Parts: sequence; C-alpha cells; structure tokens
Amino acid sequence: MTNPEETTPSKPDYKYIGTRPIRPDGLDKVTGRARFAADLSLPGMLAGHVLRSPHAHARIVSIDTSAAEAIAGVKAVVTRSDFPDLDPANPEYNVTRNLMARDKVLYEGHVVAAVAASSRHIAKLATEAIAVEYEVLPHVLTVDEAMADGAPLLHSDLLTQNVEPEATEASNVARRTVLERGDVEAGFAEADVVIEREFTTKPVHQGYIEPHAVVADTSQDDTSVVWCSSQGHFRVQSQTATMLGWESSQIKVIPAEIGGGFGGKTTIYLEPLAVLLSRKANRPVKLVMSRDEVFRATGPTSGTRIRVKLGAKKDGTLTAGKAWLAYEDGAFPGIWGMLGCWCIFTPYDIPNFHIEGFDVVVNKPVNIAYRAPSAPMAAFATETVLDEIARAVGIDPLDLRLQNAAKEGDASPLGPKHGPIGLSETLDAIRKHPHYSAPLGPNQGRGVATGYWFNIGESSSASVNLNENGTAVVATGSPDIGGSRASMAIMAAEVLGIHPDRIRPVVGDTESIGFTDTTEGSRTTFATGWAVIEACRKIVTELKSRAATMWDVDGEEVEWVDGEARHTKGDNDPLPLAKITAAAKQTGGPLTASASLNAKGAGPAFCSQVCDVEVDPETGLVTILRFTTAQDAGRAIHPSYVEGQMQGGVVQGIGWALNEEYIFDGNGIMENAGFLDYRMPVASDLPMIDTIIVEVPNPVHPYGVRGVGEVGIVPPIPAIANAIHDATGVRLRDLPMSPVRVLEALTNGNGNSDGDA
Amino acid sequence: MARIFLGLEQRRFTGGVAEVEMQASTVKQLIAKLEARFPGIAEQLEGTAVAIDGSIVAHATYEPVPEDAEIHFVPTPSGG
Amino acid sequence: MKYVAPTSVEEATQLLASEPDARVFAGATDWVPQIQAGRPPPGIMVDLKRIPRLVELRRDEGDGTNGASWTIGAATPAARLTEEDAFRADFPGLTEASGLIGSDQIQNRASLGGNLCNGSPAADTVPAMVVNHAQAVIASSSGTRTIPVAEVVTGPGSTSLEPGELVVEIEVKCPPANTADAYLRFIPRTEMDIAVVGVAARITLDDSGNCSDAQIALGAVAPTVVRVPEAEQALVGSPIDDDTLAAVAAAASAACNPIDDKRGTKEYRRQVAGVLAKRVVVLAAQRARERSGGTA
Amino acid sequence: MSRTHVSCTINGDETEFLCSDDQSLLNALRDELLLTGVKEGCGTGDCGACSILLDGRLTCSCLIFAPEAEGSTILTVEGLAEGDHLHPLQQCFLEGAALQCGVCTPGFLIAAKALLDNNPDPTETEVRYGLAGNLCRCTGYDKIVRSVLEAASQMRESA
Repeated sequence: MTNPEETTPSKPDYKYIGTRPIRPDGLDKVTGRARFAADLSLPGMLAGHVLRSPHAHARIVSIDTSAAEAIAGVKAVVTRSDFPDLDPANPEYNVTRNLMARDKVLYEGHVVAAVAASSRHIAKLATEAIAVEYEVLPHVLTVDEAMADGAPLLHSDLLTQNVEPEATEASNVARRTVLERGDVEAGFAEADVVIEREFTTKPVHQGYIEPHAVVADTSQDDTSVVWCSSQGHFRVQSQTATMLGWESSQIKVIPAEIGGGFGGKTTIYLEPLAVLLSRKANRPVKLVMSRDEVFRATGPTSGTRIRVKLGAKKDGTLTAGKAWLAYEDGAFPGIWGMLGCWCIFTPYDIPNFHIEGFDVVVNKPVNIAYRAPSAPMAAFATETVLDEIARAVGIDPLDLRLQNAAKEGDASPLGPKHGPIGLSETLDAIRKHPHYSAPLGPNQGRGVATGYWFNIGESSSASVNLNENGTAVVATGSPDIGGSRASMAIMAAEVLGIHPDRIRPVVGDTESIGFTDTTEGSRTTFATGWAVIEACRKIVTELKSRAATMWDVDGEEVEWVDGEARHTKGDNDPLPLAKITAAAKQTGGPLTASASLNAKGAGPAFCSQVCDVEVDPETGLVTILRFTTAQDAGRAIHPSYVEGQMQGGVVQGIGWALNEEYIFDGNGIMENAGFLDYRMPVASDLPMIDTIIVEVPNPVHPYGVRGVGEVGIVPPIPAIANAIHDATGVRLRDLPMSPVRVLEALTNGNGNSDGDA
Repeated sequence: MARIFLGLEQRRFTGGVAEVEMQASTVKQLIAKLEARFPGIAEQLEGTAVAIDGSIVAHATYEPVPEDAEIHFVPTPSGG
Repeated sequence: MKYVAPTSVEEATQLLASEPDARVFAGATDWVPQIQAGRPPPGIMVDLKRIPRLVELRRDEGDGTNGASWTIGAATPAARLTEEDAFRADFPGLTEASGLIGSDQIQNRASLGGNLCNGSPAADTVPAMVVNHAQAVIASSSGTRTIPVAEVVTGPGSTSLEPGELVVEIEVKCPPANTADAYLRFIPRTEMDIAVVGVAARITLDDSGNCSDAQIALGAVAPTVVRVPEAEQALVGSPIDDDTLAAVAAAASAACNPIDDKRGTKEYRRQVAGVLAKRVVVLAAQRARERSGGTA
Repeated sequence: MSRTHVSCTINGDETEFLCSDDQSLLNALRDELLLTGVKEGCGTGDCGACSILLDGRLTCSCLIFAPEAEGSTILTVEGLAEGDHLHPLQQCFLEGAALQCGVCTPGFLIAAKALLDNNPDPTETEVRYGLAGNLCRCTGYDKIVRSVLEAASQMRESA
C-alpha cells in the first residue's frame, strides 16, 4: 500500500490534474459517430422481442409457442424451459429468475418468453401469438401491504434473515438489519427536545435516456460475442454464463458506448435471451427495449416508509437517534433497506442510536441501484427532522449540522472510524457562499441539507502501451458512464509527464483487459484510476532503465521529470519520452505495462446543499429559484466533469423531490410508463446549479481521489422540503412534493406543520 | 493486540460479546481464531468486507492485521 | 397500414367515402403514441399536409358588413400561428394555447384540426377557440358544412363528425375593439405535460373599464370543454375587481366535472380551475385595455 | 408487404430508400440508412433524442411516418459539421463539457441549431424553453445551456 505522505503532497503541484482538456470521446458524440449498443448492425441480424407479464402476480399454468413458431419469419423462441434451474444458493439465482419467469410471474413486465424474427414487426406479432395461461394471484405493492399479517407471499420459501429467534415461517421480509450504539433511551432522557416523524417515498427510475440494448452473435460451438449497454461488462459475462449454465470463457462481452446508467445498468436484463435466441437461430440477434419496457421491467429504486426520532439538548448537541426503515426490494430480495441503515445517521456524531431496517419484497419490478442507493430517502427523514430540531432550539440549521457533523476519528454507525472527511468543509463553503445570505421574496423559502455516500473500491485492471511516436494507449475495464476516460487520460498524463492529448484512453472488452468490477459506487476514477497510475508508474520505471541503456549509465542515475529522463550524475541531454519510444526496438522491445489491484480505503463522500424555492400558494406549484451544492471530491481530476456529476445528481434529486413517482392502478399495473407522465425535469424547470468543489484528499489514493458520482443526489429532497417549510410553514413528509400534495398541505395543514410531535 | 469489534449479526455467535482482543497475522488467521472461540462465526464472517483502522477492504482474506489495529467486519458494499 | 397523401380536399373526401378503414392525420403527434400503446392502426392513413388549403394561414380583411377574420388550415402546424405576429396581435390567447401543445418539436407538427378532432378533454387550443366563437369548416364527398368548434367534440375521443367527413379549416372572426383573449393552463412542469386544467377567457371592456362581454371556457375538467355562463354573467356589467374575480373563481370551480387520475385529483382540478379563471380574466382584461389604447 | 420508395435530400445528399408505410422516419433513418446518430429514447416524442430538421423545422423523427419524407430536406446530427469544420454548437458542447453519456447530445445539437436559426440572441430562459423538448438525465442542463449561449454569442460575432 502506498504511503500517504509521499503520494498526497500537502500543496500538490500538478501539471495536468485539475485541468479541463476536451474529453477524448467527445468528438464522436457531437458528430453522431459514437456507437451505442442499439446502433450496431450485423449481416443477417434478426430482431428480437420480449413477451412480458400483464399481471402483477400470477401462476403460469401453461405456455404454448406453437402458433408463434408457425409465423413466417420467426427464427427462434425461448421460454423458461430453455434455461437450466440454478441451485437456490447460487448468488445469481434471483437474477436468473428475474430474466425469465419460472412457475410464477412476480410483477407486471416480468419476462415470459422472447422471440427472434426477420423483422421487429414479425417478432412483435409472434410474441402476441404466444398463448400463456395465467392463474392470477393476489398481489402486494407496498411495504405496508407486504408486511401485514396474512399478506400474500411472493416466495413460499423466503425466511427473514437476522431475526431472533430465527425465522421458521416464510414472509415477504427478506432481511432485518440492526445497528446500535450506547443507550438510546438514556440519550433521549438527556434531551431537551425530542422530535419523531414518519416519511414515505415512492419508487423512482434512474431515467437514463438510452433504453437497454444488446446484440449477440452466437456460433454453433456455443461461443458468443455480445455487444451491450452496461456499467460492467465483466458482470454481464459472468451473469449471462451463469444463467445459461455456460463457462464465462464462452462469452466475450464488448462494451458499447453507454447512454446513461446511474446504477440501473449494473445488472443484466436481455443478454442471456439474446445469446440463446442467436444460438437457436444461428444468426445475430438484436434486442432493444422500448421506453415502456424500461419503466415496467428494469430497476427503479425502492419505495420506503421511514420513521426517525432525534433528541437534542438546548445547545443543539444531538443526544440520541432512533430510526425504523422499511424498503421495497421489488420482486426479489435485495440489500436496499440495509444500505439505508448504513447511511441514515452517518453524517452526524450521535452518541446513542438504534437503527432497525427491513428489506421487503413486493410485486413490482426488481429494485436495482440508483445513484447513492437508499441514501436519499434516509436523508429525507433525518435532514427534515434535524431542521425541526434546529427551529425548536433556535439554532441556524446550518450551524446545528456543523455542530454535530461527523469528523475524522468519529466512528460511523457501521463501526469503523472515519479518516479525513470533508463534511464540515462543505458546510463552511455553503455558509460562506453569497447564496446563503441572499434576500428572499414573498412565498419564497430557503432550505439546507447534507448528504453522505460511502463509495467503494473493488477490483480494477489497466494497461498502458507506449507507441513508437511517443503517444500512449491506456486501456481499462471500466465502462465510461460520465467522462471517466477523460480522467484516466489526465492521471496517466500526470505520471508520464506528457499532455493528455497524447494519450488515448480506451475501454477494453472481456478478452483484452484484466477483470474489472462494475462501474458503480463512485469507484472508477478512484480504483480504476489507481490501477492506471500504477501501470504508468511501472512504465516510467521501464522508461528510466531504457534511458540508462541509451546513455550506458547506471539506472540509479536516471530520474523522470516532466516527461523526460534526466541524468542526475552526468551531463547527458535529457531524453524525452518520444525519443525513448522511438528507440524501443533497440533497447529491448515495445514499452508496455499493466496493473491490477483490489482498491482499499475508498474515501466517503459528503456534500452540503442550499436551495431556494417559491411556492404558489394557490396552486401548490414549487419552483426551484436557486441551488448551490458543495461537495468533497478529495481531488478533482477533471473539474468540469466533477461539476457535471454534482449538477446531474442535484437535478435527479429535484425530480425525485417534486414530481417523479411510479403510479400503479389497483391491479398493480403501472399507469405512467412513459416520459410524458413520468415527469423528469426539463431544462425550463431549472435554474443554473452552482457548484463548489471542496478538496479534502483521500489519503490512500495517490492523488487523493474520492468518488464524486453519487452523493450529489442525496440532499436535494430534504433541502427542498425544508425550503418549502421555510416558505409556507408546512412540512411535506411524503414524496413526491407535487402541486397536488403541496396544495393539500397548504389548505388543510394535514398535521404537517411543526409542533405536532 | 488488535481490537476486533463485532456487530449485532455476529454477536449471535459470541453470546453478546461485542469486542475482543486478538493477535493475528492475517484476516484469515483472525477468522480462524474467532471460529475457535465462537464456533459458527466463521461462516458469518467469510465473504464480508473488513475495515482495518477505518479503511474498508473487500475480499480481505489475506490482508495483514497490523499490531493494535481496529477491525470491523462489515457487509460487502455496492453502489450505483 | 397504407399511407396516402391526397393533394386536394375532393381527393381526400372521395378517399374517405370509398375507404371506410381510412383515417386522416396531420401531425400524428397524438396518433403515433396511441398506436405505440397498442391502439389498432387504420388500414389507410390519409396525410392531409399536402393539401394546400389545409396548410393555409390567411387573414381576410373583410368589408363593411363582415369584419376581418382568420382562416387556419386544419393541418397547419401550431408553430405557424405562434410565428405569425399579425395572428398573435389578434388572438394572443389562441396563440398562447398553440404555443403550449408540447415542445417545439411537437408544435412544428401538431395542428388545430388534430388538436380538435382527437377529442382530448385536455386539448389546449380548444378552449381558446371556443371563447373566440371559432367555426369549423367540415367537408365530405357530399359538400361542406360549418359548425361552431364547440359542437365538434362530443366526448373523450369522440366527435360529431360523420363517417367520411373531415375538418378542412378553422374560421375565427377578429375581436372587436376593447376585446382580447388569454389562455392559461396548469401543469406540474413548465413544459412537456398534458394540461391538468386549462382556462381560456375573452373579455370586452366598455369605456368605463367595466366588463361588457365575457366568454370563459375550461379544459381538462370535464369530458368536453365547458363554458362557464355563471362566471360570464358575474363579469358582464362589473369592474374586474376582487369581488367579481371571486365570483368568477367560484363559478369556474363549480362548473368542473373532473375525474381523479394520474395527473390530478377532482378536488385539485376544481380549486385550480378557479385560480386560473381569475388569473386568465385579469390577463385578458389587461390586454383588452391595451388594445383600446388605454381608454377603457 | 410491398415497400414504398422515398426520395429526399439528407444532409445535402439526394437519397432514396425503401420503407414500409407504418415505419417511423426514425427507424428508416437508423435501420435503412444507418444514420444512427439519430437516437431513439422513447418513440413517443417526449425525449427529443431523435430530433431532426425536416424542411428546416425541428421535429421528432419518431413521430413522422417514413413516407412523409418524400421530397423533403432533412438535417441530422451527421450533417451538422461542414467537413472537418465543426458547427460552433458542436465545438462549444465539447469545450463546455455539455455532454456526459452523449446519447441525448445529437438531439440537443439539432434543437439548439433550430433555436439559434430562429433566435440568434436568446436569453437563458429562451434557451431553456427552446430545449424543453429534449431530455438529458446526466448534466442537469447547466453546461448545455451555457454552451448554447456561448455558441450563440460566437455565431453573432462571426456573423
């Protein structure tokens, strides 16, 4: 492990880190040349279409595909009988049941069959010709329904994990998570103010603009080449192989450009279907989801019910916290309630707490990660109650947060102590920003909130090849979902000492680069960037020895400065990198190096935000007037794309807060599966989003990087809720804070104002 | 001696013991020693991530355990 | 599904007469999503945009007996109206409504004829046409007839058009002096939404500044666009003051017969209909005052 | 099913293609002509990723039946640059970091061109409303709006 002192200088004097070169993949994306998965066409390619369940919960009595297979142009049909049954202990068991329903369909949109045909039109007709007999079963749509006594069960064998005594009867509760410290009741007894509130949120979708798409070309020897839109092509490879009962080595996955993910493309939906259809038809097959399918069948994030109770002394010191969280997992067990528990109190140093969370299955699409998964709902509860506490004890809400903010050395609720973290610095930055003291008009209000996301490390591989002309190719295994190729080029440039324009960063397929974990958990610039740095350091060592050879001097006499070898103990003229690569053949052959690592010590991300709103008292319409976010990036490699991540996260949070929600009818059928009625923010809904990049370096990373991708989405919901209260005096505790809800709260209070603990 | 902190899910095997002190060269050896003292706990600990002095490491089986380190076993995280 | 693009009204009406499975379209901006959502497509799609008369936008100056008027081809894209300063000057409200039919991409395709004949209760331009007493010219193989726009839509998705008939153009007389229209709608976002409530008003002021004539129409709060006579009576002969506006709001709310759906609740639609009615009357009255050179 | 022959001018080239009558122009551009810079995000006119200029008017190609293109002039993102010379909007998007995943970018560029063709000196609000038919989930629109304003001022200066 690298030594922090030498790798994170207190006053870094970087040449390329912190600059804003044009991203390497930019030109292709502004000219239409960039190839996304759905853009690929192969000779003889067939079009696929998927048949999905029209019911929220039903037993599949029978499936008859004969009529479909009889249609001219239909080349292959796959159903549950084409896929092996996995051992339920297999970690991918649920993924394989989500991709193809077996005895039961568990939500509207659950896959029942897939067809490949000579045209989209015929493939669609064929799926409509498949006769499926269902026995409709009663369904549950919310944690309340699913946890109720006698609720219909999704899985007859699901036993709740981590309960005392051990569960013996099946239920819809997959897991209980408990975190506690100190004596929570004694803590509340110490408090002068105790406030307890309950909050609900609805499922929301990641909303990437590119629907899931895949092209598979499988040959008769059961090997397949797969082009797809994914955040992790190595996971696509292993999950697809597992579902088919194949070896991973039988499948080569080539990452296409990915049109947004935000967590929603960290699992698979179509790939095994396409691979098997292609195998059966002996032709390449393309499967592309419609937007309707994306909403009905791919992962939204959890709907939740959360109760938070906080106690504080008159001076604002928090003495105790209690939280109860229930998160929907969708149709199969997940970890979302557990993650909520990890995040709900982490920004603050609370001496006594008890956190109890539940993961609950419901008849909805399977929940999958969405940007800082589970944290925004938890922050909605904690940050709103904190705002009430601040008002109750008469302390500025920002000061109250600063006073209780977690600092280096404080133990997180999970147990481990925080290293250097930037929460207080982000709060300070907001306080100093002119926004925080700007005047407000009538019907306007201001709210603040903070957010936390833990970030992850995991495994990454990188290789660097120096070309004869002194340019470099840097390959990694991390799909680029937001500009990571630009940051890879900059970090490589910093080590090699050549301009980022001389470096071509690429994303390698599963056969051309070492295993790399999925682009998730804000890990790519941190972990994969670290691998790039290590590979470049190896090649610098090699460059120095080649220079020593060319000078015929001892390697010890060579140092690498600013892109050239310098002779420390002699008067040889410096050798720039291009001169060494030009002579590579004479000095031992081409220069190449690679590095792989399991990145340790991902630095937690914190941010603080302030938001101004105006509320129309007659219609309940909330307008975002101004928004400022301050985030600890550790070190901003390419500040423009750090800002872009911060702004994108904020705006997704604004959509979640105000209008986005899954709406279901009484039968569990989604009513708003399209961009018209699933209301994501449009440009005219928003102001500019001001960003303040705070840099508290992550000591374990050579350049101090922390992940920046996710945490920005965490505070907007409570910041907006607190601003609405500041403007109107009413508290909104149920999402979305749509005009209907806000007007209802304004008209009859709904017990939503402060002081009704 | 390293200090090992045990979460609620682990305390089911320790009869409620929340913290123990142990000497071990690697996480693997540490788990073996914990298993010897608290039968059944190993299965619960394998596959989890390990926080060594606050720095979370996934797949930590062969990680060295520094003298006087603070060790927490935490579920392997994921993200968006 | 077969595509045909007649170049004359006669050709189109003959086609409709001979092919029962033919349906006309202009922008298809509602139609394509409906087909995407599973609505069975017609056997023959008749594209009206290549018929010169249906993509016209014309101001007739009129004569001593008839005042000036506009003729709007039924397939003329809404954007043509919002781009036409002379049209905006005569009908700022109808122009506003035309500028609210979806995004710029949609307004370059969507037409008044389509907005009307789709029979959507939430169509933005219909209340604005109704308050301006717009007329629909309807053609069939057996000739043409002209009826008030208000009589075209009979319910969600249904119209009073006979099989074989199509709307050729919309005629609307320019408002007299001291008169102006306005349209306001409520949506949760600022763009790209279907009206939760839409309210159009046309207000005439007398020299004392009192309202001498008023038309109020509501959209998205009933199966069809509804006029609000009680609000109109409350306005006529009164100044545009708080008491009058309160009466207008109450009447507008009372005139609603809304549904609960994913876009809004009954109660919300009632309340907001009243709010928008007040606001749209104030806006129209202010424009009427400006048009009269401030004498009113 | 017999296919319909369509002749039109796309990005300056006289082009012919065959399509089925119920095929969208978007599908024809992508599947028949391999102009895959035109993206499909929703197929219902709600996201703008498939934006093109049809006879100079900004439209969603997913809402147009392919046969309607007969005799028309079409501009897609592939036709925005003049040879090696990027359109100022393309250059400003690159320099202003106005894209992340890039899948909405072709639609935004075409919509922004249409906006500036009609209004060379838009306010921020006019830009925001002019682009309201195009969804971006990555950027929060901030850098897109700034880049369009920057391109507008550059185009005014060079005009």
